[in-house]
Amino acid sequence: MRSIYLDHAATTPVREEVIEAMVKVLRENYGNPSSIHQFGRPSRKLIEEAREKVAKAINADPREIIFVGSGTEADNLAILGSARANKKKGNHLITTSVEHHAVLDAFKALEKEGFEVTYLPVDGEGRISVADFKNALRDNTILVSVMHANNEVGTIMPVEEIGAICREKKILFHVDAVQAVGKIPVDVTQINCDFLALSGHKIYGPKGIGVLYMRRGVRTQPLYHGGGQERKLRPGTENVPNIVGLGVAIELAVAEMETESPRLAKLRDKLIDGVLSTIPETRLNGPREGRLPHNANISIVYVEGEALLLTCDMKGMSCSSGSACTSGSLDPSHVLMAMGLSHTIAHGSLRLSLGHSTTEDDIDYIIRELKPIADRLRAMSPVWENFQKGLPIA
Amino acid sequence: MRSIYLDHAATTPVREEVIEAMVKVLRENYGNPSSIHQFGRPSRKLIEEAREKVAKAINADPREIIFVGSGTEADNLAILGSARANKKKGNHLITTSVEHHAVLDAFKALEKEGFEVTYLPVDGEGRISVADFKNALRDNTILVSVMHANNEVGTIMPVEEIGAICREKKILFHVDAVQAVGKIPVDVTQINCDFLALSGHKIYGPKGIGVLYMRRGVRTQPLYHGGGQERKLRPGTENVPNIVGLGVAIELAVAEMETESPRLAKLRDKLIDGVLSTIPETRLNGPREGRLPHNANISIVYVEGEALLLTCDMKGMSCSSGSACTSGSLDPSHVLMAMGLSHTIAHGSLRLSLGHSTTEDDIDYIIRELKPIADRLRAMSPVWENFQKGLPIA
Amino acid sequence: MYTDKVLDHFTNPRNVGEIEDASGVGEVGNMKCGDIMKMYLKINDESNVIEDVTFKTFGCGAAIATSSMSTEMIKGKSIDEALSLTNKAIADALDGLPPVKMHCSVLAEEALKAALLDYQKKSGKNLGLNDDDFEDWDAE
Amino acid sequence: MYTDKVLDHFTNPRNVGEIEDASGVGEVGNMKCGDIMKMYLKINDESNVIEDVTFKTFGCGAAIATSSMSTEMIKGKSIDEALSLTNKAIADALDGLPPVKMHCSVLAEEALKAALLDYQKKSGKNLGLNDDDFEDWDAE
Ligand SMILES: Cc1ncc(COP(=O)(O)O)c(C=O)c1O
Ligand SMILES: Cc1ncc(COP(=O)(O)O)c(C=O)c1O
Repeated sequence: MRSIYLDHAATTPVREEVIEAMVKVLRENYGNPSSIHQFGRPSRKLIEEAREKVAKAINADPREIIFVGSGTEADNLAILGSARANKKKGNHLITTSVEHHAVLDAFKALEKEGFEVTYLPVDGEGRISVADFKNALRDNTILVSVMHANNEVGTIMPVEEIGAICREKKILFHVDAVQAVGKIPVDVTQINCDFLALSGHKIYGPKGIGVLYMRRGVRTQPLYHGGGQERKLRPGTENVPNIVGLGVAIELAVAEMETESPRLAKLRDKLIDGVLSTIPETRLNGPREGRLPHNANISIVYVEGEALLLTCDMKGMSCSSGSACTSGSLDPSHVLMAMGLSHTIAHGSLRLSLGHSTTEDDIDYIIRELKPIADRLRAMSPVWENFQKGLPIA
Repeated sequence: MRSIYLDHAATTPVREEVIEAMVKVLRENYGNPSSIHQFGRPSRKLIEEAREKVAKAINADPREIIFVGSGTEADNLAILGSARANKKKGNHLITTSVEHHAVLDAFKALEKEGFEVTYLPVDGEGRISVADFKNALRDNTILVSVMHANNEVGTIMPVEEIGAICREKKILFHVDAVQAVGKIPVDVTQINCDFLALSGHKIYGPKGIGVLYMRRGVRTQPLYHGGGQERKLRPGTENVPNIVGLGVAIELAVAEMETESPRLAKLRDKLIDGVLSTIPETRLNGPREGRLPHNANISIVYVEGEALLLTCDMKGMSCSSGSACTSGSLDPSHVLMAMGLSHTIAHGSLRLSLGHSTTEDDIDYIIRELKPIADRLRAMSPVWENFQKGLPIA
Repeated sequence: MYTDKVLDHFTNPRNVGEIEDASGVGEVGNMKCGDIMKMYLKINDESNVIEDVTFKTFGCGAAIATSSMSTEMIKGKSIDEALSLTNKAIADALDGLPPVKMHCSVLAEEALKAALLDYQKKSGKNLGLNDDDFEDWDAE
Repeated sequence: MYTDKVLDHFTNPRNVGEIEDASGVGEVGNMKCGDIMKMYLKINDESNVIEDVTFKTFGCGAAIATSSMSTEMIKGKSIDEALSLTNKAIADALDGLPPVKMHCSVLAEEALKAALLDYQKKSGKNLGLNDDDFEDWDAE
């Protein structure tokens, strides 16, 4: 049977070039980068080479690159660290209502520490407005955090406009670019950000490695303490194989973006059009334009996302859903709710995220197979029954 | 030329069984453990299997095992997290003056947050006294942290005696067992600890993965926030390959300990005796008995550690030193200083830590080669000159 | 995460559908939490035997599987037996549910009770069921 | 971390040793910080040329390499040239030092100055050197 991986926004396979580089390091370069002997020195060199690759990929200086253990840790180091380090300057922070939990939960924690946080609303397509942002600014605003692109619906945010305003007003600006890197151009000087987070496992690199870009001259505070690694901002013996793997992955991702992203966008559009035209009562979540090239988020209304996801998986299509039942929480995805979707639509959402391995043939298969799945679950659904009878929905 | 790795206390090579297990996961199990589809489920299973292996190795329950990004992070999650989570119960903390920086610097940070910390002194062999510990206890003591064995001089601490007292007085007890695991038996129920930290790369496993054991019913607070991974205590997409690698490594380390540790202890004793009897004005740092089986820490007095280390390295013997010059700090190792060593002795310290690959032939080679190195550097040393002329030392 | 039994009942749900002239119909859950279960009972008024039972469910894998399993467990059984069916028994019959999904088995028990309450009202028999038992669900 | 030149001077240090009847001897550094440098100068009183220079150093790789390099740089040079030798020039001659090791080059410069100061005292010539210049070192 077919087995199509359609969850590249959750994580990606590790590409062979990355595995090979990592295995070489695992076998040959086990020395501690802090050791000055012949086993340690090559490890240090490997880290600095990877740092240069990462810097180049986002147009930064190598000295502005800090390796951390995940995208989550990068987000927190930027947000918790800089808010705490700069709290004497003010206690107001701004972010959006559709951030990843790595960002949202960091801000929730800061609220408990006495900071005030404005969560910017989004429109029906998941985008914040620059006007709302300007209105939210206060004299005591010290930090703004806006994701480059949304992980659920793929909406690209106006980070450059926000960045220009922050720079002008000398407010720290963090960008969660975990989903954007390798999909759309990410240039820290063009964005005018002070911090930017990215993660290895979203770009065909290893899990358990992330990067925080931190502009020179900007201050943050470590989340925990120990050795002097990564300029004391992220102590602990460095994960050399994963750092090297991330370096290889980001170099390749950025080099291939120019051809891969348009290819994915074409497949994505075909998928969206195919599903929307084949299955009644479906809708695209997020915008048509200005979305990540590999993200299709579609609601198949009147059926529940986890049931959809499981049935798709049995037919060899592995994707994800914004339904509450996937995560074990009570409410469906905070992103879909912030976009103003009804519970009915939010619960029926399916995120199909494409990647290197996705072919046009796969897309045809999905379009063909999704309809009978929807039909079957709808036949079981009392809500679909009500809808068809013209009765109110639950 | 020979190339002998003598820095196993800094980090170990990754053993082949671990690399193979990791590569299999890197190639085949890239799914996100949080995904419920066919790509995600095996990843979840792999994590839970590794958790069981770790639990078994230290006689814990799998639910008490939290995977984190390093030994440093495990130490901090235990110390910062539990002190902050329990600060209403008291603000006095106890640790030792010879902890690793991952522990010491966490306590330094807590001092800035208003906690009071007692740093227990050690004797000339690096051991705390239980009597000192008892005297340090106060009514408002909420947390005690003592390393199982010291990373520089290998001294084994009386953790079971401390643990029994803490348990009786209902004081939280954290043990940094990063150096002990796989070298001496580590049993959380026998130690009576509430937390225990270990790290993958010290036991022939991968870098960038650590474990915090946390006894059931005990509370801590995460260092940063995000997804619900590891019971919300360590958010971020799990590093599945490294978790699997750590599981394999710890299982093998504990299984082989019974034969490997006595083998290492014999080699270590031969090394210590050989060096001390061949080179005048040398001394063993740390105890003869009650030290880790693979650790030899010797001061070659009147020469400086980094110069020694570099010269040894050129002769194919890669080890480390407690001299300030190795780390770029001003003072020599805080451990050697806490033991009451003079600067002269501390600066001449060399840590030779043995491991799987070390042979008796290697030991013979080291004993043979170390003397000419010491002679050569001493011939250059104005301090040796003074010593020989009976003049005061600097 | 799901047992083979859960996946079997999810993939091949038993007793899906409606009963035109049902003796009792119960619907519980709501769209907010993402699970809605509707259960139809055909009860023999003489023997008090549940002769037929069907369901329609909007919900996750566990919601569909517990609906299916609960219908199978009460089909051909007496009203008394149906009344004594607990959510735990349903979960156990499925070889267990993930902790976060236990509420689905509660929902299945409640759907059955709601259908029986409807039957109590329609038939005039006193099954000892009370409107208040469902307040929790309505409130949500 | 170290350049090839540093490693070369560390492995094969030039001008190690003492000079019995030295014109000036300087010792700087202390045991606490882990570097002690002692420099011996043989100066031609007529020509003011440094005819010989040797050192002994207790210290790290950079300390030994900067000692060695600085002796090489002043051997055969005039006192004035020696006085104008800066720590930066020593570091540059070694193709650079790691930032944490720059203090070693400062130490080498100071050892030379201390030896020249000793010569100034012994010879009675005024080289413009001042005891106070070494206060920093004594204080440490
Ligand atoms: C005693 C001790 N604790 C903690 C650590 C920190 O472990 P890691 O390097 O995995 O952060 C080390 C090793 O560096 C250690 O030896
Ligand atoms: C937008 C966004 N931010 C942060 C993260 C967290 O990254 P990581 O899983 O590496 O911690 C993710 C992915 O999970 C993400 O999609």
